[in-house]
Amino acid sequence: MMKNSIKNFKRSQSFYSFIGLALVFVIASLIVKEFLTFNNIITVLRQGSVLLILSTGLTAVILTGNMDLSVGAASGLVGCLCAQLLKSGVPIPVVFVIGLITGAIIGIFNGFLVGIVKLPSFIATYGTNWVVAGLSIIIMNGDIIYGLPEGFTWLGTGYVGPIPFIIIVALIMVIVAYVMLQKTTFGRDIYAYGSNKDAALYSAVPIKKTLFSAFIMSGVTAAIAGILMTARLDAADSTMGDAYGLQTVAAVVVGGTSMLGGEGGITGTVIGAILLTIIVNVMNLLGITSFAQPMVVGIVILVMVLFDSYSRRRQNTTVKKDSKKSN
Amino acid sequence: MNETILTTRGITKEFPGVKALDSVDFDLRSGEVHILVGENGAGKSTLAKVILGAYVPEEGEIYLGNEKVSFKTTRDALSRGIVAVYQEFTLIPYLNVAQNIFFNREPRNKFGLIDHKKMEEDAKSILQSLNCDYINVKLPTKVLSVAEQQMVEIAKALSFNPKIMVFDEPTATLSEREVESLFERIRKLKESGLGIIYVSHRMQEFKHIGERITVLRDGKKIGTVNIDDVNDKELVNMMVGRDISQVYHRSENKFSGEVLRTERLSDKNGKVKDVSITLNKGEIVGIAGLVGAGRTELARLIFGIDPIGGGKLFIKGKEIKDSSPVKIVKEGLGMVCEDRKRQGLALNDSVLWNTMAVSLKSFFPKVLISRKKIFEIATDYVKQLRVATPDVYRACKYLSGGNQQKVVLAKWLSAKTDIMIFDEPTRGIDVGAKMEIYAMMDKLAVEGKSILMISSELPEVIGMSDRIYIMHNGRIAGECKRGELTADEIGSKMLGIGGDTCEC
Amino acid sequence: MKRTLTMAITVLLVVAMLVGCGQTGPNVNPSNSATPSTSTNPSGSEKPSANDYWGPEPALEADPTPVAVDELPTTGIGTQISTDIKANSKYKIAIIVKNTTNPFLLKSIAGTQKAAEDMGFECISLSPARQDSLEDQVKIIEDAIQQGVDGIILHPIDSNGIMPAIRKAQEANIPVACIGTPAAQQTFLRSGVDYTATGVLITHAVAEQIGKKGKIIILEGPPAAQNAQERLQGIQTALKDYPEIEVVASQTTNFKRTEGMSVTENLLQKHRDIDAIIACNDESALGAIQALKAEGLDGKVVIGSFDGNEDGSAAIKNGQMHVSYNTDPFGSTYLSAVYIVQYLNDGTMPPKYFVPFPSELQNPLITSDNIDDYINNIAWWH
Amino acid sequence: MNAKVATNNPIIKFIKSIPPVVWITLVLISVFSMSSDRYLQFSNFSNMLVQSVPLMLVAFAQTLIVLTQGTDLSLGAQVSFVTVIWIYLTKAGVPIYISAIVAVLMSMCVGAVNGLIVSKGKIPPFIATLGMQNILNSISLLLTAGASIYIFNPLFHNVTQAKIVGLPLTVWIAALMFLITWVVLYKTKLGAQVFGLGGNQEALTLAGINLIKPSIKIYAFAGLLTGVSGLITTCRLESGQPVVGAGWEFEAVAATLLGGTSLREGKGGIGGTVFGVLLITILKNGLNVSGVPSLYQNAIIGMIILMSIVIDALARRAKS
Repeated sequence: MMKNSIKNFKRSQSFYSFIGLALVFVIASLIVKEFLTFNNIITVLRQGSVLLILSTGLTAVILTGNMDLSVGAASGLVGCLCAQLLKSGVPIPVVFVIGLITGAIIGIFNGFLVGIVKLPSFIATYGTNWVVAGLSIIIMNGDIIYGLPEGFTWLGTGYVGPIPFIIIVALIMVIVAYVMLQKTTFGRDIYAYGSNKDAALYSAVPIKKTLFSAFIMSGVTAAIAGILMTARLDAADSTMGDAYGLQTVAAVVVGGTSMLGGEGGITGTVIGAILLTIIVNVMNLLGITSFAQPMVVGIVILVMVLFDSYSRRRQNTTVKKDSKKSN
Repeated sequence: MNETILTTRGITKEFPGVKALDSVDFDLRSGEVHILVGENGAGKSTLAKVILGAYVPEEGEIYLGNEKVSFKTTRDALSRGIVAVYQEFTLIPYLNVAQNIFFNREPRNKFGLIDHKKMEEDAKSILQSLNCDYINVKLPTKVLSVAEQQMVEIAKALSFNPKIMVFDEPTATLSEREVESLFERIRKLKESGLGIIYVSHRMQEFKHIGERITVLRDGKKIGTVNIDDVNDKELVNMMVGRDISQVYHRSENKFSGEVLRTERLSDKNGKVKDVSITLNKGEIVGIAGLVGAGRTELARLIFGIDPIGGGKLFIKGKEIKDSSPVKIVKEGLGMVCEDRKRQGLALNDSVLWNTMAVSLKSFFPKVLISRKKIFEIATDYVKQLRVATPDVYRACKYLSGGNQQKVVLAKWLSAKTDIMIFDEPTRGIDVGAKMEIYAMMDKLAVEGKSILMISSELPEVIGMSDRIYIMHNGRIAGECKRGELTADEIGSKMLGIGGDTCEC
Repeated sequence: MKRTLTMAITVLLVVAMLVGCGQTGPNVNPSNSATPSTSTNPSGSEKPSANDYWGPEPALEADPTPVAVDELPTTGIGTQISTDIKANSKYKIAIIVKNTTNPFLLKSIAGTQKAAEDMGFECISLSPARQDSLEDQVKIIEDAIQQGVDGIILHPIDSNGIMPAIRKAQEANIPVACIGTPAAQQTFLRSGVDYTATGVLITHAVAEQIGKKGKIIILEGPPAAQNAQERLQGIQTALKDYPEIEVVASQTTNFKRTEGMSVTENLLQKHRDIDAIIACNDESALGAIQALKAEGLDGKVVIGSFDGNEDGSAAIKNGQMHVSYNTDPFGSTYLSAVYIVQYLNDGTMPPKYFVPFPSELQNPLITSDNIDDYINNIAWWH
Repeated sequence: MNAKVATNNPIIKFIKSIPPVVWITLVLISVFSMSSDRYLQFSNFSNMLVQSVPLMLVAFAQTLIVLTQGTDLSLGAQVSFVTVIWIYLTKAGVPIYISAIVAVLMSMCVGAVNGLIVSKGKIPPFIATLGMQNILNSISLLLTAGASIYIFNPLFHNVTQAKIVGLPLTVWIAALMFLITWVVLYKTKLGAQVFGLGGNQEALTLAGINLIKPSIKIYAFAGLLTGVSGLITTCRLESGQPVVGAGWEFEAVAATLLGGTSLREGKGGIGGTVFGVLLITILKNGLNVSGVPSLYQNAIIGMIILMSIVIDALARRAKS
């Protein structure tokens, strides 16, 4: 069984992303001496947490062959909403529940546009992104909120032993998402939907429910990310989630999850998210000018995806070869 | 007339580890239809592709007349007048008929821009020569029927002024009437002196159209025979290489109790009208009809894909309302659907997950799944059905049609549904696999499962069914027990002609 | 083949360009002499036209002799600003900002609205739908001209890029007052701060605090945001006076707290021994404070920043931040509105092109010394 | 042919054939005209036309790409890139017209590289162009050191102020680019290939057509359109702006979709895109002119565009 899972891992796309990550890791530790310190690793993980959490939910959506461009804005909206509620004295647990419900509602809205109205998810979620970002501006009234209750900010800044709590949350989210996608029938429904929606329908997969669940999962993880982001910053402003939108997509795709759906998974996403975080960390440590940073990120995205596409094709031809053999 | 226009000598094509073609000789005369048959993987498509220039053989020569040629690409072959009509349509949905026929070879006007007028006129004249002038050349091909699209595809091939045409399974998606009109056109083409290579699985087609048959097996040529000199059984022997005493074997079986009943069932689009049928335990019921008669729509209606428009549906005596596949499968009904590649399988996904697609929830009612157990279950079914795959992790797209269909069967067997709808269960698969599927159906019936089989291949319906409903234009046009009606009688009912006015 | 050739040529051109990039300079600004002279006032009305102030020379330098406080038509600063002047008729004045996600800009709007209440004119507030989009801001100005506004108070996204739109306003005889970032050429009025100057001032304050030597980190604003670039320039200029101060890192934080935090976290891995951080706005500084707190370094690093916003003030009060700069958006727009109303009433021009906002005429630096007074009496964010 | 569907009344038939985007645009215009008496003036419409030109050209480019079943996220960055390159080269002493041509050529090269990566590398266009967007952003920022760059040249002013037969020159340029795009799309081999790439890629492969060449050409042509858009933007802003085009690519997708081009199957054309862009421009202009507080504008614009897309989708479904 162990051998089998190693073989499976090698076969999966995340294997190549893993090699990419390992390569970047080795290079980083060679050229930046501060990279491989406990503190820095913790820093990288801490910074990657929000991206990681966002990507777990998005992975579910992309696995169905859809796209969710609204995750960044959704996390921003939930963060803003929570901050406003906390400011007006609503107790923390209630705020959590409202935040998660808001995330779920955004997910349901996306699911409705994609599953019922049948808009292409790309444009539907972009529309949602636009509206949700607009709502954050309205909620915040353009302001920035500071000074949230300590019990709340501890989520973002607190430690359990030497490990920041936020990393633990991210880890839990990753495990939950992994189990959901890989070890449950629900996860298989998502893969089935993404591999071939019609076949899923004919195989009695509840396809609407699956699609909605994927978007809700994405909405809820965005909500959790939003809450943690706000807690970590001890502040909320209406644009704080914007930058995460496309970055999250990049993390998932760099991790080897196919944009056509049905292929990939959480393992790759974790690798992708950490890879992107490490690159920014290393560039900061090296003092690379901020103007050049997008270029490096862009090149890394292109190289990883090109490599992924190449390896996929190579795998296809080798499999074709042995299936000829077996005939 | 009738001189040999194409000859291949000793064509050998190797893929790593396998000889796809082993020293194959083949010849084609002008004005003949030469049929190429063989099981999947026998090399017939490979041979066609070598002739079309898509594959370059390792050994062997191709002669056009007396001239030796070697094709490196399809363009080389095209320039020598060899064109293909593919099974999967190569039309572009939102370009019109004329644009599709002259795609990438559009006539230009003096400004170097596309001359739409000339293009449309040329397209019209080609369609006219095919007796298809009812097709409007200005319509996007998306809105045409499948048969019309096929004609456009042939017109496109003809626009190259070919000497040799290769048809690769052209009838797979056509109804019987459409097949007939296609054959009429092929005959016309043949008369005009074209040489035609026709790759097909369907044995009953050959007689209508072909002159000679070349049978391939395992990359080797078994023989070329005149069509009139050989009967079905001999042909099957040549293809499969073993003696098959009976293609359609049915065991003695008793039926008991009704498991499925529809009462005046209709859909919302008027494709299915007032259909009342019953299915008993242990029974195989065939539904015969032309493509477009509403058979597949009926299946979709019963399976809960489309909403019920009127009438009632009972499964095991229980009325089903607001049906959905999820609900229907819970009631124990499964469906092997018509379009294996689009609806039956997730081609990119592995044999394992395709096998488990329906049954996962019944094996793991507690949500969490165990990979080890899944592996065991899937491997078990793969072995049981003799699916030819090195392991269950192989993606389905790499399997042959017959093996893919076996995976679809495995999916429903593992789900242990006791009522099955089989929609065109043997379409596009080779004889060997076909017989295995028939045997499986028989076994299921003996085990007390019930099967509703939809097919446009009459011999199959007649050979396998205990009872047959004949559908025409969305309605049930007739019903008969096993052996009650002849193929011709059923055929005329399918066409909407009453049994008494049968034109035999 | 042809395409390959085209590509090759273009690649050559790119190379040529990159080589040429080393030698730019001779004709940096070939334009000044050629500027068309449109400064005449064709209408010939008795009141001086706003166009008169649009001269050929870009007037970006701050006037060395500021307008005295008692010469201003207003009294007080921050939210306490007021005036006696009333509008003669219901003028329509537009306040056009860069985005609606920044408290600073919202207070700019609030300042204008207060002025509208006090003086009796109609205030409309506009902002690009796409945050910080220059193209959208230009469209908004064009739309405002269509709408027939009488005056525009503008927070330009970019000095140069905004000029064509400003010129259109001037052609329509609409006075344009720029806050903060000035337009490339002189307009009716410029108020707010000289960002370069604020950069210099804050840097001096920080340098003094760390004893004119040590290691510092600069947290830059968004690339391509002009005000951020000007602040950075100011900081860099001032640092030339302190040869013993070493800038160990200078990275963008996009004016955002999140990024201020993550960038600082990263940099602290390498540079734990820094003495000061200069952040280009309070938000990024607050992010940096969060990061320092997490590393247990808060209070040990001198932090200088800009804006004097609410949270920033709190940080100064509890000793986490050393100095910030009161940019008073509220007072700046209020003052601009007063000058525009004066002009619309009777053609009175502002005494100078650049009239800094009132607080700069007092002490704009906020430190622990004056923080209570600032929070209680002066702050623009109340 | 379609005797059953065709109504006898040609007027009703005509009205039915008008896509929803036109109706929505007309509704918006009538709503906004109520809020301000200056709205319905010719000058305001001329103003809106001028404002819509840069996005219009980007939207034409996006339409072409969408027809091939892709989306180009680098289009906005290409616009910024062109504005920067033009000013940068001119500043470096290259004659202004030549630098303009070079800038457009470079944007075409960027497009060609996109096309190459997408077709040869077989990467989803979304992610390939996302990478390119990042790279172009960096180049623009590095060349300008993060600020805008500026030269004085009367050309800019002349371009934006010139009028031909009452309409601004830039509007005529847009019309010309529309015509060129239309000819390319419907009158050349490349156009047929665009529909081919979007409709049935396998068909192209089977027909022995190399997918790489047409992809490169299409993306390069998109680069030409964004290049011209960049030039016009430069003239409008009289400066090189390293981030000016940020987000245009998405608005262009919205406009394309509003115009009836399908993201899925290579269906549609650039005619509708014109209305898609006008809708967005009219919406933004109208909210400004009618004085809706800017705080609410973002959400309102997003909502109306999303609603328009939903209405359009539903109307189309009802039709078929």
